[in-house]
Amino acid sequence: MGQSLMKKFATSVAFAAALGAATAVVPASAETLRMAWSQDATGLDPHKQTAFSSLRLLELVYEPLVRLNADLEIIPALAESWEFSEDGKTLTFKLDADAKFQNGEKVTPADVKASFERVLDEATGAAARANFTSIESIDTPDETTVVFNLSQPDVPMLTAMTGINAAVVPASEIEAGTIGTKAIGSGPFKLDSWEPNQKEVLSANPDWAGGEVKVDGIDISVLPDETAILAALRTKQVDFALINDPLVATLVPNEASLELSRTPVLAYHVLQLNPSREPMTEQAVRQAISCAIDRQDVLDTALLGEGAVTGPLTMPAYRSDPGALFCYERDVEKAKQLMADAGYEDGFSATVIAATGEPPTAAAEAQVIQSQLAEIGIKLDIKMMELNVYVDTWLKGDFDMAVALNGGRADPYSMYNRYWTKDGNLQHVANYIDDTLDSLMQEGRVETDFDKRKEIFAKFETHLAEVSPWIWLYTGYTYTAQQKNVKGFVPSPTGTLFGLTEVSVGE
Amino acid sequence: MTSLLSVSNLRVGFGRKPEDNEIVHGVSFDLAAGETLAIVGESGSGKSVTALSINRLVDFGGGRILDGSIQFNRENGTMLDLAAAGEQELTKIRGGEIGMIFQEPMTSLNPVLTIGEQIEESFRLHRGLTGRQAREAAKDALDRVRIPDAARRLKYCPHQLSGGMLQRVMIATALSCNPRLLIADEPTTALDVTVQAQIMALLAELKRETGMGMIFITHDIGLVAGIADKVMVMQNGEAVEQGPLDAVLDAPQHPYTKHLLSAVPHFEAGRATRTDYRRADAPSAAPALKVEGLTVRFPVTGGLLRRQTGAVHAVDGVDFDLMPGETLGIVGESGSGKSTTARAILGLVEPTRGTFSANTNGAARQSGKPVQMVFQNPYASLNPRLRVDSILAEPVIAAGGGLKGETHARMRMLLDRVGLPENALQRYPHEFSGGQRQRLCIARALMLNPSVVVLDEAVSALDVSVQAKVLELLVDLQREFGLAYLFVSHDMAVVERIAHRIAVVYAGQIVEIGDAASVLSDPKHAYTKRLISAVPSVDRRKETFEVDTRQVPSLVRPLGFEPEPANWQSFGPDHMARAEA
Amino acid sequence: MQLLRAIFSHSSGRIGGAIVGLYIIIAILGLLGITPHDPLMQFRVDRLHAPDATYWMGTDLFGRDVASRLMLGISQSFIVAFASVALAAVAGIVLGLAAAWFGGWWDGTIMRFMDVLLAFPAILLALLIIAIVGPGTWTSVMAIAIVYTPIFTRVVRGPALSLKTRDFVDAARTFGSSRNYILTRHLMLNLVAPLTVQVTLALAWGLLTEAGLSFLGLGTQPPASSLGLMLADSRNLMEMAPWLLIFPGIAIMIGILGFNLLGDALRDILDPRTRRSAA
Amino acid sequence: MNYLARRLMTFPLVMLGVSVLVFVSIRLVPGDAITAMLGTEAGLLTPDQRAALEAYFGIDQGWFTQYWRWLAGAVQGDLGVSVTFGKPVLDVILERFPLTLELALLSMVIALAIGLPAGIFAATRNEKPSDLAVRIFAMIGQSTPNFVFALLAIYVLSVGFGVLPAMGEFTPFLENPLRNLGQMILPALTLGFAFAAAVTRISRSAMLDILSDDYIRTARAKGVPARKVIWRHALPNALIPVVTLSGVEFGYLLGGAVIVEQIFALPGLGRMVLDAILQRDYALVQGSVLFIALNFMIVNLLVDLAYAMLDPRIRLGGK
Repeated sequence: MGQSLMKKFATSVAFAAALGAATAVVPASAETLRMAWSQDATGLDPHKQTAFSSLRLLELVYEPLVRLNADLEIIPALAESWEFSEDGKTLTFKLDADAKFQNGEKVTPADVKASFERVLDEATGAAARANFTSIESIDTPDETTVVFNLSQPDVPMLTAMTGINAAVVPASEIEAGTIGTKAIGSGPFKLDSWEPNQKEVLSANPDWAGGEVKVDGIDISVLPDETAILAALRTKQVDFALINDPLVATLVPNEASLELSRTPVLAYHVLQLNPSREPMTEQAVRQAISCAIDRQDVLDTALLGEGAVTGPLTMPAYRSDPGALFCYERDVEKAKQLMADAGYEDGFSATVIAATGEPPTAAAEAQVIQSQLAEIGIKLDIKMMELNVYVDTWLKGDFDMAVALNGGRADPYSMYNRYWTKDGNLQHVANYIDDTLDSLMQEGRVETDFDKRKEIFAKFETHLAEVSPWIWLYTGYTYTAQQKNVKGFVPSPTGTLFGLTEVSVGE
Repeated sequence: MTSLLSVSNLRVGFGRKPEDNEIVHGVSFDLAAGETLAIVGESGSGKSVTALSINRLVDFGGGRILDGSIQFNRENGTMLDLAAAGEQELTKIRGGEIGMIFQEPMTSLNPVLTIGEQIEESFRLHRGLTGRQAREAAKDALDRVRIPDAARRLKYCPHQLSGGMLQRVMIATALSCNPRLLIADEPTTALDVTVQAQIMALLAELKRETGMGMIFITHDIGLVAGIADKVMVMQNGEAVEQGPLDAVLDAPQHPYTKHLLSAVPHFEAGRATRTDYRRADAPSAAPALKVEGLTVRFPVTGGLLRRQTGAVHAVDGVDFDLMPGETLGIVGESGSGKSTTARAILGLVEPTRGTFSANTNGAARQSGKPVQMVFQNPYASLNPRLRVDSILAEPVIAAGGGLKGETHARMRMLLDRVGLPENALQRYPHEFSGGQRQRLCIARALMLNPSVVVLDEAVSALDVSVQAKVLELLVDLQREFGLAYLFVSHDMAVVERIAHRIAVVYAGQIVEIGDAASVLSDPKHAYTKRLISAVPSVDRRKETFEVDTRQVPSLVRPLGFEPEPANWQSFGPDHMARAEA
Repeated sequence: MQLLRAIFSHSSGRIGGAIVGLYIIIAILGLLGITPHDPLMQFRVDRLHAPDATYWMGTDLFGRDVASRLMLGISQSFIVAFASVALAAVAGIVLGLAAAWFGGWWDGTIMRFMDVLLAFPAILLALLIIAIVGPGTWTSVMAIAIVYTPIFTRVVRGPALSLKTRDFVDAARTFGSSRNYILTRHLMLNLVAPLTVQVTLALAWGLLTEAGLSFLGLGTQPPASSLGLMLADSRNLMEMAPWLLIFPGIAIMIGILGFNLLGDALRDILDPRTRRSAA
Repeated sequence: MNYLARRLMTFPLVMLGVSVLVFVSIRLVPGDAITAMLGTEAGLLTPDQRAALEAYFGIDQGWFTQYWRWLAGAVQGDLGVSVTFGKPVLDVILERFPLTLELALLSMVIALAIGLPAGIFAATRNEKPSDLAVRIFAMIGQSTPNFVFALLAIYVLSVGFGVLPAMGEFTPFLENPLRNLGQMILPALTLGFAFAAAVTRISRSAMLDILSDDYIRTARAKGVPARKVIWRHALPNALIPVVTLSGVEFGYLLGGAVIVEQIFALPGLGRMVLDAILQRDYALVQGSVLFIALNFMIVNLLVDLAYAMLDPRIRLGGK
């Protein structure tokens, strides 16, 4: 007996030792940031990738001409300065003479030209091309100057140029056809290795013209299950992590050694109606839905209150008090009245689609909405779909309603022209043609004066909320969790991780 | 002579409450050294339990000795009560001082160990031999049981040897440590009759050599005549009679012993054949069944592409005919092709060639299925999930008839004729005993009023006393319905009771055919002679058999092989034998 | 009736039978809507409410009563498990019998096709089916059924092959019984016992598979509830509201335990081998 | 051996079936590599852009042409290039396979190390309290969904004890065995728990069956001591069903344990195929499903070989 007890003891010690060893063998390097996220990049071509999970990696490696700061102001990146011509039809950039690619070559106007031509070439298949169709030609008059000649004034294009989809890549790599297989940018980090859905190893780029990076590098692990990320943070296996699910994020502050930072983002949660389908063709029905939904309640339930109710415009500079918008205060009586007006006092049945896990709260949102709409007699059927199936269905406009988390832009025009202009690329998804919206969009596009633009888009927002083709709900947060010794991270509403350049790991 | 074993008032029970489930009710007997006691009884008589109690293997089957003592005279001269001995002591005695062999040699040897390993084990355990010594000893043990080429066979695994060989291996293992007592539990029941004779001969010889005591358990009272000194007859857990061999066989006291000796078929070398029909005397009529040149071959394939490389000549050119009211007994040992012949006639195997025609004379024989069959195992030939009425109705339904009143009437009539109550119709097969089930099978076979019934080992699976009753029933039915029987059996005693004519089958061919009395009393073919001489009989006391290790020849022939045409010699009006090469 | 009596005189059969019986009652109550609260009703003011007298097992993220959802979930899980196992059993019987009876080319083709299904990773097969058809109760039923069909086919084919050579089938052939008669009365009837055991054990696996699919978001769709979905939904709330994990977790374990115990008991009762040793 | 050779001959047929099934089904799923890469932004593509991307992903031709091209490559060992990894499919698979193999092996070792002795122990103490305890343990093991076990284990270890096997960056065994085992132990336990339960149950019932066989009685009649009866005479026979079960289970595990790999962030085959499906990496899905199927069949073949080793009736042929 005594002997077997000893044996048991010995094995349990060995087991604990094995576990302990696993955590202790690699000491926390003060210089390398150990990071985790649940969704990995899907590819390395900065012009082609549109998934947020890819962009936030590529932003560390590639640079656009200009970028947005945390206040969404346009600041220099590869370009030191820029200006529109009087007529708004030429845009001139001065490049940073120190900028170098990670292969040692200088960043030249020829690289910029080649990069934009690559985006514009239909054979590339860059979705971002739609933002740059006003470009007629690109001139490179000297070693540091690039001139874009536009077919029409296009103010939002400058904002579009802050995206990594407008990154400048080496012309030689384009030539060699290696964009997307090798990541050679001019950004703060070099991508040393990438194993999809497993890990990335980044090292600081000493030649980065933008300044000095405080860490030696970043090791990114892909931990698909966010509770596992939390566990890894707790056991100090990870210094810094990205968290998607508000349910997990809210647990972080419970841990004394961890800090959570959250920043409102531009992306908005929305219930998309399909106004081409009966009875959503009726404006009264759509408005009834808008009135029947208690946005704050959806937010409180599905996201545990982690977010803010919003109208269509989510960027701080354009955001207005949502309380002033149509039916943002829940009004079931009015909703019922509207239903009756449209001849649907007995309600109707419809199907709402949502993607599994994207966002993680989609199923919960659908269920709360379902329960709220039931009160005015609308019987919703929830159909959860695998993300790609959802995307495919969504792109075909093949739904009654859709729960969506749509990306936001710093510029309202770039954000919405695809849906609410008559020739918008995704007009067939929005399925709603409205002359007022279209003309307001066109006005906003060419207007260069900020105050006037704001006024135009305020009108646009009020109208959009009133005609209710979609029911805007709220914006959430982007969450990062970190050990207390990680300092200096500045989050941004775009969700970019560019702030990692300022991060240092203390003892 | 000192007693080797003295069992008194042995009571054994089974289960959680063994007192309530007593199987052996106070059995007592004595055995002297060198003596052989035969325990005779039918299934359920408690004979095996009694035997297993002696070396206490009964403990592992859930049994418990409730009362009584088993005094065993050990090698060192001390007496030990085995009924009260501890497991450790018993482990030494088992195999070392008491050896045991069992009924099924095929399943009684461990399939994954070689013969050598299994024999050596005894030497290792009880003699402390190791390695080379143990191997040598094992080889000697095999030599002792007359297994040719012993050194090579040691490396064989059980499935590579025949049943007879395996039983020799069992004997070699059991006798390896020269036990003072050997318990043989139906050691030959699963074997062919010629093999049985060899094993019996071997046991007798070994007993003489070693002077060990033996307890021989069997259901076949004929078998004990050749080997036992004393006989104990058991019925329902009690020893109803015991005494010296001759006394019990010649002057049985207990009615059950008398019944076993008189009512049960014993082989009488042609003296007990039926006399109600003689082909020579019968009016010549069309045969009920005529078989000509029946040949059944199974392809043997080899290689990756399963190309046919040869054929098993299971049945090779069999001819016979069968008259209405006549019984033809087909006898032979396992693998001789007798069952295949029967199955081919019923269309269960596709004959390679040959013709057979069945005569459907008689008004009521409407079905077009004039030949019906009764199978060996009454437990397997009735669908356990169907009620008796469904079972009996099946042939009628198959023949396209409905469940009309007349069908029910016939069911009731036949049940009555085979001696089953009418309420049997609403019951399931498991509610009947083996004999009753075989009666059901017979009734089913008669539902369509056939002209020929093929009985494939139809009574072999039954207890001896039940056999006799079923045979009687068959004879009665034959007379009543004018049936022709094709009676396939390995059991000469049974065939003697029912057959008018006998065909002896060997290696797929008929070697001798003719009038039953004539064939059995005066066999002409060498194989028939061998077969008949091997059949045990109460009349053959203390007879020694010749130890014979011949094996049945392989029936696998190369492609295209054809046997030579038979050359028949006639020995009387209705008796022919195949000329031997 | 006889079977029920046998189950209740078997020690683990009694427990297993009682559990399964209780669950079936709960499932029926859940289906009929006889629950403490409306399982779909969102008492949103009482979100993530710990268990108390009103909410015996607490409430979930939406303020729905966990006890009521558990009842609904049990019925849903049982429907999925029963329906998929039934489908797989029927398909397995048809294919297994066909393979065993016709042999040769049929056997080869059917069994090779089953090999294909078996060799295909099960969860991925289910995933693809669900992605093609779209998720939902009946899709998961179909997906689980397809995954199980080869298993049932094998379970049927083996015994059917041996039954085919049994004397009573030979006897039937000598009478000239029709193929259908032999297949239905001689083979099928005798397959009932091994199939009953297999079905019971497969039901346990069905519950587990449903849970696994729901964990990947492919099973039962909200707002309906199933044990697997409840477990899956609880994972990020495990720390905030442990009752969301504990109650469905215990429920699924006991449910599976019940089927396993019952299956073992049925095997003991129906398997002639053990019956022999018991006799 | 002939039998094994014949089994080998069915491999190509089954593989062909698997390849057709996976090829067709993955294409029947709505969405393609383009929507997987671009998400809703795919709606911004012009027709020419779309055509260019289709050509890039190799999905611009008819199914039949695609399949034929793929098959022609596959028979020569070229399974195509993964669009997510930008590497030949076979390379990607072979990088992930060692982990899956190790995980499967570890789980099996755990299962056999626990299950076999437990099952034998229970069988020899049939219906006694210790037998009951083992059976209850086995029942619980078989009744716990593995994700519940995994999540609880992570929670208890990380919150209760503050330790956790390193997750994320996976260390191959050959690089650092101790660290590797530290990472693998929890996932292997998770998978091994239910597996052990199954082994316990089957070895117990096999042992019980065999202990009532004739040759065990023979062994006892020879005076073989109880322990030896179990280990030498009964166990080799009882192993046959255990080998079947372990083989089947092992075969499944070689297909990747999707959920466990997902939770423990292990870069194994299962998660890889799942991701490949989600990202519509057709070549990778096809190649890996084929690879998994081949493994499954090889394992089954090995099980048959193991039978032959255990059972001379199969090894030496016979009746």
